[in-house]
Amino acid sequence: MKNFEFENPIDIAWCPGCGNFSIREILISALQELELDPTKVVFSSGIGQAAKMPQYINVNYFNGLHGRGIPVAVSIKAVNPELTVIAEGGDGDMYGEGGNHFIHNVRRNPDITHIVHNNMVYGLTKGQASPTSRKDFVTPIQINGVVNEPFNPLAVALILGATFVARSFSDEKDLTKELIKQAILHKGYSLVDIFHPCVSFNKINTFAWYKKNTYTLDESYDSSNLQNAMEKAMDTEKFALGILYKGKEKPAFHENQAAYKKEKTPMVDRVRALEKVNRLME
Amino acid sequence: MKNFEFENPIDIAWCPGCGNFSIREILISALQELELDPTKVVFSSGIGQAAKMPQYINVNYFNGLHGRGIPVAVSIKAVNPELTVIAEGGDGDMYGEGGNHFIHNVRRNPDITHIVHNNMVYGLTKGQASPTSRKDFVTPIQINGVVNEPFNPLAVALILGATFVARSFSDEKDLTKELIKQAILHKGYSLVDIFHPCVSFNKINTFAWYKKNTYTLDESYDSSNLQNAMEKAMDTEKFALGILYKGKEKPAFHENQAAYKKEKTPMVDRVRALEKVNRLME
Amino acid sequence: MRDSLTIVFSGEAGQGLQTIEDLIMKSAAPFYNVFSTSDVMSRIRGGNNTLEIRVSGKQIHAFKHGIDLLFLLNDHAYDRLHDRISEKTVILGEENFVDLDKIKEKNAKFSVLKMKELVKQAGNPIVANTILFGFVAGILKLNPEECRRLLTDKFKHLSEKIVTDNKNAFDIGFTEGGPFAFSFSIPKSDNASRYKVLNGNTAVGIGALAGGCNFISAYPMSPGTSLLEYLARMTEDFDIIVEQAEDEIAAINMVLGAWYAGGRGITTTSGGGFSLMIEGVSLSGMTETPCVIHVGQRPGPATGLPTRTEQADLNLAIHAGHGEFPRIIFAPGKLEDGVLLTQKAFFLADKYQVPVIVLTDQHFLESYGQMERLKLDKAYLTNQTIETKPGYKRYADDPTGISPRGIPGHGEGLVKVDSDEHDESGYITEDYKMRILMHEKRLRKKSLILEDYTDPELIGPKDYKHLIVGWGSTYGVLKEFIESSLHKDIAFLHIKQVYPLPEKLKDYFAGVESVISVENNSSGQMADLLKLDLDIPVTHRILKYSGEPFSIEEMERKIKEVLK
Amino acid sequence: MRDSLTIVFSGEAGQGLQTIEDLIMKSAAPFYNVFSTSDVMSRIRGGNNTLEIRVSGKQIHAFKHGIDLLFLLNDHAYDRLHDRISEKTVILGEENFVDLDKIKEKNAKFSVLKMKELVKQAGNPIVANTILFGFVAGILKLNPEECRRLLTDKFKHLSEKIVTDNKNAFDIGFTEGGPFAFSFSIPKSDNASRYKVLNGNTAVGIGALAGGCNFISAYPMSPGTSLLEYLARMTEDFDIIVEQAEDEIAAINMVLGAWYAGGRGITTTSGGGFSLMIEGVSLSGMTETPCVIHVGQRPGPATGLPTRTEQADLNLAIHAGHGEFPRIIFAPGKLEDGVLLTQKAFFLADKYQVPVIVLTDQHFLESYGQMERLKLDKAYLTNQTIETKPGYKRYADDPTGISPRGIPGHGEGLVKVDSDEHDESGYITEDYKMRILMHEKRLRKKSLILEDYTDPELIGPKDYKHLIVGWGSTYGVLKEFIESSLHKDIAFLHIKQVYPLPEKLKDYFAGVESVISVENNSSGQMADLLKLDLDIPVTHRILKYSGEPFSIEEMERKIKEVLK
Ligand SMILES: Cc1ncc(C[n+]2csc(CCOP(=O)(O)OP(=O)(O)O)c2C)c(N)n1
Ligand SMILES: Cc1ncc(C[n+]2csc(CCOP(=O)(O)OP(=O)(O)O)c2C)c(N)n1
Ligand code: SF4
Ligand code: SF4
Ligand SMILES: [Mg+2]
Ligand SMILES: [Mg+2]
Repeated sequence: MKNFEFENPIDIAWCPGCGNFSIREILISALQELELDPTKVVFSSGIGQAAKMPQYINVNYFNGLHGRGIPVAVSIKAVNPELTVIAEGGDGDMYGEGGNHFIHNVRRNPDITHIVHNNMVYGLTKGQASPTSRKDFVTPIQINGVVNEPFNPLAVALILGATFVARSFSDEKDLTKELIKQAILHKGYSLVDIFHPCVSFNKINTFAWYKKNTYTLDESYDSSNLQNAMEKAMDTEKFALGILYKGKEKPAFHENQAAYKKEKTPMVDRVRALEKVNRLME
Repeated sequence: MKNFEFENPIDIAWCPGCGNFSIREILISALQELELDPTKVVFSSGIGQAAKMPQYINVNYFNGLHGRGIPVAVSIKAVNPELTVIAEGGDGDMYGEGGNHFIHNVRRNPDITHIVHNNMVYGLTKGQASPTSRKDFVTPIQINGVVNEPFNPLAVALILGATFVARSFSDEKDLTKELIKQAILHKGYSLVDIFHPCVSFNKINTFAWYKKNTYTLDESYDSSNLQNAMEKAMDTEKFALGILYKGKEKPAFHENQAAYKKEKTPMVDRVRALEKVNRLME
Repeated sequence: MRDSLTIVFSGEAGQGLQTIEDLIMKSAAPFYNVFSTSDVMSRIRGGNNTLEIRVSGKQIHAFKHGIDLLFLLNDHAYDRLHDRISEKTVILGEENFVDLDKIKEKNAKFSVLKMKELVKQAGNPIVANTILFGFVAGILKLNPEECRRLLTDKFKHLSEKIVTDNKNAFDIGFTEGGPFAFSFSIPKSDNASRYKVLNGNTAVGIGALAGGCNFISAYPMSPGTSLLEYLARMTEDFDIIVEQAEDEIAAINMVLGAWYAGGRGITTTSGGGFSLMIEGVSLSGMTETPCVIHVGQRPGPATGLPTRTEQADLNLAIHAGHGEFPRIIFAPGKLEDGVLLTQKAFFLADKYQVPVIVLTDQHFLESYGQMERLKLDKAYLTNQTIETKPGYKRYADDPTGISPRGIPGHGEGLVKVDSDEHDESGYITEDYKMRILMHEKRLRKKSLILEDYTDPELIGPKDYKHLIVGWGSTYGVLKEFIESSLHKDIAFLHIKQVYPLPEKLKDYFAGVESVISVENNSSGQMADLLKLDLDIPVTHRILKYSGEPFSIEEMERKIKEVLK
Repeated sequence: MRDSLTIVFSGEAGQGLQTIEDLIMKSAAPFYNVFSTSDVMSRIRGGNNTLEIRVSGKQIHAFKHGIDLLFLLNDHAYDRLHDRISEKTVILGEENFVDLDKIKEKNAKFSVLKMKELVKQAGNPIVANTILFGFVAGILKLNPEECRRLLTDKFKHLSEKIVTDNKNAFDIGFTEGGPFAFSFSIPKSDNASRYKVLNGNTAVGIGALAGGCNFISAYPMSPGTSLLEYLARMTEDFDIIVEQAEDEIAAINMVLGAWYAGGRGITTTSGGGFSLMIEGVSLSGMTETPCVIHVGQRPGPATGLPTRTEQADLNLAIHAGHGEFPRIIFAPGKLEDGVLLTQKAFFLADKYQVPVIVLTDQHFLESYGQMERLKLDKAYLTNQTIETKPGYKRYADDPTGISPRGIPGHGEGLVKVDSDEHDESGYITEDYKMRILMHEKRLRKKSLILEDYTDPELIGPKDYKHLIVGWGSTYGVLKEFIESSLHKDIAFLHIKQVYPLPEKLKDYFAGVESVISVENNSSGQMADLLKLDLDIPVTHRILKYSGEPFSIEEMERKIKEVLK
């Protein structure tokens, strides 16, 4: 492998056994299989273990602030729609600190793929609860266990009009790869929430736990039906994996901009006529 | 009237004809009818036309920052659960700038009443789109009309586990009063989203528009059923007014705190024993 | 004959003072020098708002406290203005709009203006302001034909009837105003037509367009919102991506994303919103991603006085962001500055890969005045980015501190940008030596930036003994003070690039007897900066923090006090 | 005999250096003076982390560069330490953990420590660190009985077998370490048992409890998180409401709500999170709602070096918030400061109704040392709030600037608080005179606050010619420098309340030949403040911004350089 993979081995700061390694492998294969050109792909990420992903892929990246991966991704795509843009981060990053960007960007429908590594914990900061932590999860802060209702990102995305909503588990490699590929191909905002075990800080939602508490949607599932999707998303007894919903594509954020209605040239390639500006002062 | 009403007439900064006036009247009656003591009621609000409400009621208030009414309300209730706490603001304030607090506090279930004046526009800043603005609404910023999917606060609250979710329209005075009273009586987080016309900046969602596009849920509606509620909340063709959902009360945020598990005395009335602290250094 | 006339309209929010302002400013500008400024409450209807329009035969730039001609638009319009009335004032309004005793106290004149009747006569209730426009046009002896043409242009998109009604209303007002022309006559200006009438907001907007701005993301906040509105209006003609962000944090992060990908973005806000952007400013500093931030100051702390003016966020702008990194701060004083400094902001952000803050205030943004019709410099439009080669290193350790900036998708290299400390390639590093290398590389830009320093403007005699220092919107009042001053030994230095400051600025202060800093804040933030960075001892500070701009009379009085 | 011993353990994240630290510090503290500091990467497993433990017969407080005894825990543990090795160093580890040529270069000694074998001998793979503990206990001739008791306490909640295995492992290590005792023997301390061993985090936590803290809301961020964890552990015993906020903005707003309602709240974060709180700081200033903010600094800008140390956020703390308002900033240097200043922070926040920032850094928070067992002052626990009367005015214009503060539900009055400019009752106002009144009322507190100024600590001779100024965590290294220094004319002034500064501070600098500021930042932020606010000319700045603390050797060298 090359292309999105490095020539030489790299030092990866994740813990041995962490689900992030699988996700990395899968992600690289997905990008290769789509035959994308690394120079035309950009990752935007926040801060966290998950958010270190772009460091470990041979690709353009903007590794910004905790919680702010989405707004950066949205504007990158807007000024240059020829780029494939992926926003990637952890559950704390994307649903906690970044919660407001999550909800409002689903509404905005930017043509980006949103990959969230959901380990139900804050990994990098050593084990506090995340918005997706399940009840009774004990941590150094939540000493008597989590009491807040877990955040349901898929259901929220559906309600706010997302047209591509999927969930996977890092160990389901083929499925995950397929979902990522489809998400990238889908026009508009697409969410891929990926469960993965945090071997260092989450001793409850382990590899075995995910195995036991998830199942893959089969052929008979109709992912074009929003009602079905909502039901699946709301079911937190057993978590469905796969594309929960793939609706009709809507115009993407940048397509709605006046600047792209008349012409498709990326903003970065357009030249401003200064004479026109001078005329404003006549 | 007295009590929550002022002795002398006050100068109110709203526009003549604005729905906020009705809401004020209704709110004051609701508080009176519940026979609450103004010194034991606190409003926490942000910034906006709606958020000026506490100024016009004879009550305690913390009129803080745009978007931050909820976190302030939550901690007021936590340190002194004997107070009745109401967070109040506009659609921009509470769902836009304050969006992250909205979603995460529904999960936290603080025992506060959340009243949102929903005029589908930013009033105080002169007419930009708000998260609840409908598509095609033209403003000085959205010059070709709003394109984002409107935010659906009720559906989001339901999905995140809210146990009291209601909607009203400022002109439905009796209904609104009843909803506010019930919301205050309900333990835990309760949302009352109130439509009202902004006569200065929203020429689309006018008084007549709300009249035409809303209807009141009747006796036959079972508000204890979450499924029903979700359906009503998702229906944005015609907006249902009333209690969409009233579920079983759950422990409130402060009740979940260790400090209140052993005893009920408000935190403000407890005294720290310094000897105990000194002992930490032995 | 007086040299200038100060006309004030006092009414409520919602009574359309902006329409009056627009009509009078546009129609008077070809013949007179004009300046207008408003005092507006943070509400949509009611309360008390005032509009001041000054008309003169020579250049004027400032708020004047004393009123020559006052139009009262309702029965509580007088209350806040009593201080500004003198025996020279003529007050016009319905009989019941004033308490005659109060007016007598000041020996002012009251002249009944039966607006209700005139409006009835005009036959359309919505033309009241046009009558007032006509009235003033009558006093100023403007060409009625031109005025009627202006009305046609303004209203033709509504209906023909509305145009006719307005013209009619204008004529009624013109006739009523005529008799006052004699007592208020002022000389016409011989060069007024050289200028364009606009406000600071539009100036900054034109500057942004001239700087190649093709992206704006902002969250509404007075007085910053108008720039967002201006660029939104320009979207179609100038190809700009315009988005109202969900909050200010999104806004600045979107701007950074836009620059990273090769766009030229700006965000606009006021102090409160800027406070939310501080982490983003630090991100710009660390990743060396350019950005332009427009901060329209208003009185704080917190929500403060949302529609009033202050200059108290200079310190915050200088220190915004955790950690240490260079930045540039411009503070336009005159309308030309609004255009030129904003244009340059984009260029320098790109060139030095730093955040650039354009620091204005409500008074600058919302006052109208006249500006030279500029021809802009094309050089500022050229992107400073490069086409990348394979193995491209975003943070190559260039001796200047500036690593050539590539953008993704343009060239064969990869553009890797990191908010953690990173190595030359943009990978996270925890190596102390690399940290020092990269940190010093970034910090080196602070002095380099000074090569492009925008010189201050010195107004007044070259052989001054006393030097007044100002920045931002105090430009107007200080220029007018100097130009009308009898003290021939006082000059005024207007600092346009307020940060960083070069050593050479010291030359202006050499051998000076006193240095007076004039600022709309309570501590003298510029005075502090001059002391700290340049060892310039400011001997006097004239400060105002009520929310109002300085008036010309107040400035004269305060400077006299200080120098006596 | 040496006076102090510097032992370093080098391994990976996840190899349990914290356990070794805890055991050695606790068991050695009754007999020796001890100090420990870690160098940790921003990752959970792998990489390279080091732990330095210093043991001495007299008080020590600083990071030492030169290593006496180095334990290598893996085959890449040596790489980053080569610089710190000398002919005095003894290195211990498996044979394949080092490149003998490199060690020879430094004339250091290498002694094989067959950990794998010893672990096998102990029969349980998880006790490796206990063997190392035993090894060091052997060298230091600690009482083995006491050490075994410590192990029992630490592991008894797990299982009896684990306790036995650990004791066994300890004995193995103790036997192995014994032979080294002679070459590393140091004098025991005669007063060590007076002290408690703790780190800065715990000190600040105890201070918060002593200040009556009953509310914490924070979002995790290194190195600020540990305070949140500490108070969470104390919830049950001390009645504290503890909540992990959704973001830093929520955190500070929750803290303000808590104080408004009568609680005593704190939030904790680092520079990036603090940047997000800036608007909230301004809100505290405007509404005069007290709040306490703990900022644990780390190297910036942006994400920077998340687990390293810096002191570059003083300027941000001083200027945080749009608009102008008073605040207090404390910077603890020694552990006692951590307790006492944090306690006082709550008291002063309440008394002056201002934001109080406790500014620490990673090095202060995460280093362990010894502290006097303090008896705390009860006065600081008394609430400064009043019982309200009908017609209560929250912002009554008291000449001092302090309006008596009521809380809702306590008394017959209503407590109305506003982020807009307000009148005495707390209603929004747009009256310019009221604005001036209220703004000046708030600003007056700035000088009043100085009545409670916490004096700096002067270390060294009274008749000094040269004065070193430091703040925050440089306390340790500078104190140790002065106490071990041969220059009898140098003293060290540690400023604890870094803002605002009183005039009387100038006395320390009167007639001094040179003033040397020592700071962990690139510009000398304290030096700037001394110049700006007190006209104190700092003649030399010793600055470090690599992310590491100053070492004692480096300090000696740099001060010599500067004074030669
Ligand atoms: C503004 C800000 N707040 C807090 C942090 C500290 N922080 C870094 S990563 C992280 C959470 C990581 O959790 P998650 O996003 O779930 O990622 P994971 O490590 O679990 O993959 C936090 C709180 C930060 N870097 N910036
Ligand atoms: C941090 C910050 N950003 C922006 C603003 C400006 N602002 C004040 S009110 C408002 C929106 C008001 O809209 P909404 O909340 O819907 O209230 P309405 O006026 O419509 O009742 C905005 C953007 C502010 N005060 N603070
Ligand atoms: S801390 Fe958890 S999520 Fe992070 S790398 Fe380790 S195992 Fe993976
Ligand atoms: S602007 Fe709109 S919402 Fe605000 S007071 Fe006026 S009518 Fe009401
Ligand atoms: Mg996580
Ligand atoms: Mg609104």
